[in-house]
Amino acid sequence: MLPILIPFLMAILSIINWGNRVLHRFLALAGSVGLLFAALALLTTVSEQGILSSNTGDWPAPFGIVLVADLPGAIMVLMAAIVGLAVLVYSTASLDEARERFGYYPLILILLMGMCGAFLTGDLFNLYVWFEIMLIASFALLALGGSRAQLEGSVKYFALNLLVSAFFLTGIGFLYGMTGSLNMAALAQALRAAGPEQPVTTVAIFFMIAFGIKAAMFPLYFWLPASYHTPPVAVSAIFAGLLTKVGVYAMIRMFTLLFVQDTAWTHGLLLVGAALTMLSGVLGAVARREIRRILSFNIISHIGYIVLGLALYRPLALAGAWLYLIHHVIVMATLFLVSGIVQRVGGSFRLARLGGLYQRHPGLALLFLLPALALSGVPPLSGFWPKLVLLQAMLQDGLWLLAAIALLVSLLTLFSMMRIWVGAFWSQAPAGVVTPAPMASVERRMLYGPVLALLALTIAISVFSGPAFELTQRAAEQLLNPQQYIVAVLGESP
Amino acid sequence: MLNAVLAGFVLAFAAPQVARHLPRQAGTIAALLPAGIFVWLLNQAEMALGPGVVERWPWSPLPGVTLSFHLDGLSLLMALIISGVGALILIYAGAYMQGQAQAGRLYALLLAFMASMLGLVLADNLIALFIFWELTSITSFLLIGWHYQEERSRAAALQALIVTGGGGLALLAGLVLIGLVSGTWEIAGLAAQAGTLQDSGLYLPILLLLWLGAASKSAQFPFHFWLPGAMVAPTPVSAYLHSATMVKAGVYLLARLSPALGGTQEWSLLFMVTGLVTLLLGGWLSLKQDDMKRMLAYSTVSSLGLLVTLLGLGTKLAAEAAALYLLAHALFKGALFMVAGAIDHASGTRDLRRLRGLAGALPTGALAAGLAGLSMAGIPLLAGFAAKEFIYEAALFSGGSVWLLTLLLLAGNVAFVVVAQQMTLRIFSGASLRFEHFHAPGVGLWAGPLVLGALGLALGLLPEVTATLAGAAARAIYGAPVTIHLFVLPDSVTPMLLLSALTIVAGILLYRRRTKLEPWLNWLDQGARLGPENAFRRLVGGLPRFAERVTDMQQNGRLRSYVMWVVGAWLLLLALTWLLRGGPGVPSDLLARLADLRFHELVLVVVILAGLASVMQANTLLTLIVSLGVVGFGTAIVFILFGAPDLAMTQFSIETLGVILFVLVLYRLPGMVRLSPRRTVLRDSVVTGLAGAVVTLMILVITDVPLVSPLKTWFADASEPLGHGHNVVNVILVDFRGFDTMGEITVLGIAAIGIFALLKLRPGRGGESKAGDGEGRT
Amino acid sequence: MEVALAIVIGALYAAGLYMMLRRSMVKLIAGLVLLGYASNLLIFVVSRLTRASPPLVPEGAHSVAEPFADPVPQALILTAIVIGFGLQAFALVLVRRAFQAVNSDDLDQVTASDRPDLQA
Amino acid sequence: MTSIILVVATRLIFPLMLMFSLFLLLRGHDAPGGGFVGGLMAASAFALFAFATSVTRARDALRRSTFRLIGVGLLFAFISGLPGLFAGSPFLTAMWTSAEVPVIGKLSSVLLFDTGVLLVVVGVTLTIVFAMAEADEEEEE
Repeated sequence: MLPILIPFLMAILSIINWGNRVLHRFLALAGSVGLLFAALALLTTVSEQGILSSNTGDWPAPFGIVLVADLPGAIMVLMAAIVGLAVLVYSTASLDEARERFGYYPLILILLMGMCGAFLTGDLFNLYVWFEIMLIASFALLALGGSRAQLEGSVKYFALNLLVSAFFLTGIGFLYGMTGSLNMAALAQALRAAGPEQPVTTVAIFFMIAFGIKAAMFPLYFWLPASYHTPPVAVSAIFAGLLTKVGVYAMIRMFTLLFVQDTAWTHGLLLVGAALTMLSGVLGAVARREIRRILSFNIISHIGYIVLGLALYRPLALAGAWLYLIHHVIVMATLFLVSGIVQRVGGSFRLARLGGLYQRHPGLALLFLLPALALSGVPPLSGFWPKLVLLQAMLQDGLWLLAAIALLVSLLTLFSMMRIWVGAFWSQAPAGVVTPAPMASVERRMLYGPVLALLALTIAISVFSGPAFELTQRAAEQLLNPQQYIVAVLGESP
Repeated sequence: MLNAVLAGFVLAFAAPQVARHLPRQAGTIAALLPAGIFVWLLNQAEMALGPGVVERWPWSPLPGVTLSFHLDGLSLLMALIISGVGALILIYAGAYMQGQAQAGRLYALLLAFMASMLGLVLADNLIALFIFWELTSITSFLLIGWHYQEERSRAAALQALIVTGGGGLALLAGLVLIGLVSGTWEIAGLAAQAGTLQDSGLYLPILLLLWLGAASKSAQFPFHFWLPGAMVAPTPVSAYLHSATMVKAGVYLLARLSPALGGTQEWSLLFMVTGLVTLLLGGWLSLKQDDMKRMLAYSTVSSLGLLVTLLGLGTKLAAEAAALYLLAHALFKGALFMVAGAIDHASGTRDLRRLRGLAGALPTGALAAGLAGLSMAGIPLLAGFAAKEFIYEAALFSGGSVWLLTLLLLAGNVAFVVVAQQMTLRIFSGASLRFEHFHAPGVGLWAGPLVLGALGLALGLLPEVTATLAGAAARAIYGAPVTIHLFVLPDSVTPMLLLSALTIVAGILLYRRRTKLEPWLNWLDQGARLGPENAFRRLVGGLPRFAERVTDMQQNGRLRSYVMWVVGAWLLLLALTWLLRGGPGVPSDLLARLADLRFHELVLVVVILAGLASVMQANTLLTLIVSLGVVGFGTAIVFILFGAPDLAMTQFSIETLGVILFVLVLYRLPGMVRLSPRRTVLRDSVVTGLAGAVVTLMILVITDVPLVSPLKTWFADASEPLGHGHNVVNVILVDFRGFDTMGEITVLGIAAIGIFALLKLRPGRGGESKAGDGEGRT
Repeated sequence: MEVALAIVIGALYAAGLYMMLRRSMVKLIAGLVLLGYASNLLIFVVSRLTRASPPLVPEGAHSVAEPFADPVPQALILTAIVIGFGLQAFALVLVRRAFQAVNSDDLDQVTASDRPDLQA
Repeated sequence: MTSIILVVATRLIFPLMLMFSLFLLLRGHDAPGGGFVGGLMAASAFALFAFATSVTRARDALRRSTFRLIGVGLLFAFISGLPGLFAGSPFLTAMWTSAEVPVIGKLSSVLLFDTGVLLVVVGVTLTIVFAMAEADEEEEE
């Protein structure tokens, strides 16, 4: 409960005190620190006591709206809290005054709240509401500033995402029409008992499309590279780290809890989708020559990996997927934040206009190199472990072609990231590029601090991949044994 | 052993600091670590040569992953080379980089590389080995790109990374397969599983993946080209990574896995062919080079080919020869590289055509080069001689096409002799040249090559030591006890001795007439060197262009094409599902269900449909808004008719507000033009029509069965007693599902903020212009 | 009536998607509005229609007498309508601003953020 | 542009609309109506006022910034959920007082919630309308 309420309260207070920049900052930071603690507490509790559920309004479960915290959800809440805090700290140094005055901080807080809600809700329609909250907050953040590129990106973003809303609502309608339920646990039971006259698999396709768009799968991802590179970097970072992950999260939820009637078919489709997503995403990354665009496409290709883990639909693969999720949230956010610093000290995002940063900013070079290598899955950094696990799962299943694609994508990711390295860090800056003013020490601390913290986390996951994997393994178990979830929500009854 | 490896990484971070405070001594200080490791290894030698030293660290519950180390004869040999040459290289680098600002970074990278390489040869776990393997690729990438200001360096670094990195990934797949098939992830346990592995249907795939990994790393044909390219790195790097250590990783891997995977026909064929092609190609191409470093690089490629050939052969003699040659090669090639670097440092050129008669100016260099060159040529008393004897012996007793093999090996070895002469006679003898800025290098630059050269001699003179060291390594390669019998000078004339002599004579003759070879070599060069390299360049150069074309085609910026993708994907998935998994069934009694339609309802339906048609046809804003309004109000009336007054009320008020907003916001926009050609309109109509039909069908199918909603009755019963309200819908909204409503008003609030900001915050207005242009602000 | 409404909903979907496939930004919004109607109506119809009374508990009674309309979809639709309204209002303003920035209603002109090669 | 008739009519209708809005809110629990529709009604009143006079005067009549309305509305909704939380039940557990207040009926956290809804709706609608009207004015300049 708290992870939702804390950012909500802070956002409300910010809105009441509209226009007070300093207070907004303070409230946002307080909110995200609070969120972090709440998330940590939640994860420990869930880890120790098992799945928790809370009925809002004290109305019994399948009637009221129930909030459920299981390990997968609690882990994601923690991720949201971590990235949220890092981005907010970064924002205080990087954001222009105008955006701060026009509600940037409450928007971020609402976005975080929406995510936590989506991670924790146990009610399908409520999930829709959280999605819309995130959606409207991200619209506003995306368009905030009103430059042409932002507006253009936003148009595509909203068009395709409103399409999601329509698909999602339609799917909810169908499910209610079939079962008379909205509670996910109850739905899970009802759908398992559903007779052949119920077109469950067809409905599953509706959800697959809806969350496929959200998660940026092929061929539904086009809104992402059109928009993610347009807002301020702090916003891009939180989008890149978290927003698409909510789509993946929802997809995994749906296809482990609700739609498991015909896994050979539905998960087979997901498998093909994942492979195509990986390939087309990484090709985009190779094609682009602007840091944030390259990163945007790399989000897509790596979403493919995560969906792959779901599609393989076995404990090892899902554990790998969840580990990948954790790793990717952190690393992507780090890379976007780093790209912001690169732009700050180098004056541009475009490789053609950057250069010489290796010489002038060796520290920054390291800050880029490590997450870039982690993203590419270079051992022993955090990206390697889930990749190894997924590779094992694929090879165990004899999916040779898929394994080959996954490895190829990994290589091409490395290639695309090293193009940034070569272009921005190694090569010499083109003539006529004006070096921006040096940073004040406060600014430096606020920019580098979050990056360092996230990087430290990456390294921690790299070194202590063991405990992290154990955690995700337990998360995967919970996902694959929905009975636990159902019992936690509905009690021991039938 | 973990400590030794970790120490390298940790000290790597300290190196730049040391270099900042003690710029002159930093290299030597950094050399203390590898020197220390070297001494420690010698200490462990007795154990290593006997039962071996094992160290296991529980690390991770990930399947297959432990951090375990195993020091046996083979890894001891490699580790000694890595740490010993490493120490000399760091001293050398200290002198080489004297006065350069970023020297500290070089020491750091060298130390990190050394640690990775040590880890690689000590690791006993397949995954741990792979981790270190990739680390060497990364450090190598950074070292090759040392002169990053130059385009050439950057390209070479990227090339090496892609080739070795790609090979590495193939290797990973291979290693995982080995682990899965054999059920063990510890290398020491693999040999016992040799039968399982070789009988498995996956044996060949494993072998091929392994081949990709090893061949790319050890610069075997057709991946050899990255190694000469890597010569853009500073010479200490070339000497260390690209001759003595890293390029041996592939060879080491084959040696390591040969007890488990070797001994089959597939193995021999694959690696002997690869090795022989590489041996000849590298050897003969080395003759063509004018740049000392490139010549040595090609020669290294050739030597690696030789090693791979021997490992492919897989006999006991071959294992012995491989171990001996591994050792000898590391010594002489490292020394020669360092000599080349020192000369470059002194004279400013590495061009063989411009170097002559340096013996007078650089007597120490001449001595070091001489020792190394003699060893390389396989002259008695030096380590290289014994190695060559064993190579020929292995060939002669190989069984199979003995003469062909011997002939090919001879041809390869002749090239070594020529290179040895180039590096000694050609540059040191004769009348001395004058250089403008010649400055004799100091002791730091000579210590390394001299020690290595001398070691080559010492090992030749101390056959017992060499035999013990190489024998233990050969045992690990062969997988069974091996004892090598070595000698300082042969006491009888054997076929091997004759072959050695023949090699030397042929080499000398060839050296004298090398100009005659030019046309031949050019042909070979174009065919073989440029072939794979060009293919690679075209691939890597073409890839972004290809990717761009594909990406631009999809990501074309046109929203309608994106929407089309979505709708298309959706319909495709549905079609596939229905075809392959059975459709949703056909609703029954449609006519009967249609019959209950009342007249006023029919009118309503017709009005809504008419409104829709009008929306689709609209070409002025007013028509559009009015028609939309008709549809909206029509919907509201449906709500009234079917018992939902609350909904109707909300729909009416929202509709009204919506129309007002529409007018307010959009009245300035120009009228819409019909932009799409008829064909597009038709296509879109068909596709969207299908989509609509799907939805209609689904509704009919689902409503075909009666619904028993537990929620409906519960809410109806609970609303008054528990919710204190008579309007069930409202009670649900504010109480039973109040959480949703809270979310709903949050959405509204945020929408207001967003709209406000959109309207009020614009780039270029007042002090807000910073938020402008596509580049944005951080 | 279910059958007739099912056809209406199908038509709403078709029209909504069709409008989204046009090149005009205004039509895009119209398409989204139609899809909104469509999904609301769909929820309503799919949870079974009844011409019976609204779900109001009569004064003095403790429960609604059958037959009555299912209150659950009504509550959902109410929420969805309001949320949809918020999003549409935002979208409207966004389109207006985009129109001002691009100076055209033609969506095919709104490509600069996707195709770097088309960027000045 | 502002016609006298509109101004006069607004004067008369404005309070009526506000009253009606309150009525909708209060009866919402038992009959069709509720905070949302009530809020729209109140917002329309102010919007009408703005058209009849000017945005500035409408803002004055409102006496609060529209954002404050949104914020306070959300806060009401939030606070209405707290009592339950303190009483050891989950968030948003409804609390009813036994005291019967004339016109309003029983006081409850649910009413507070619905009032929050009303305030948010008023705030949102007016934020949009005002901002739009002001943007128009600016663009016309």
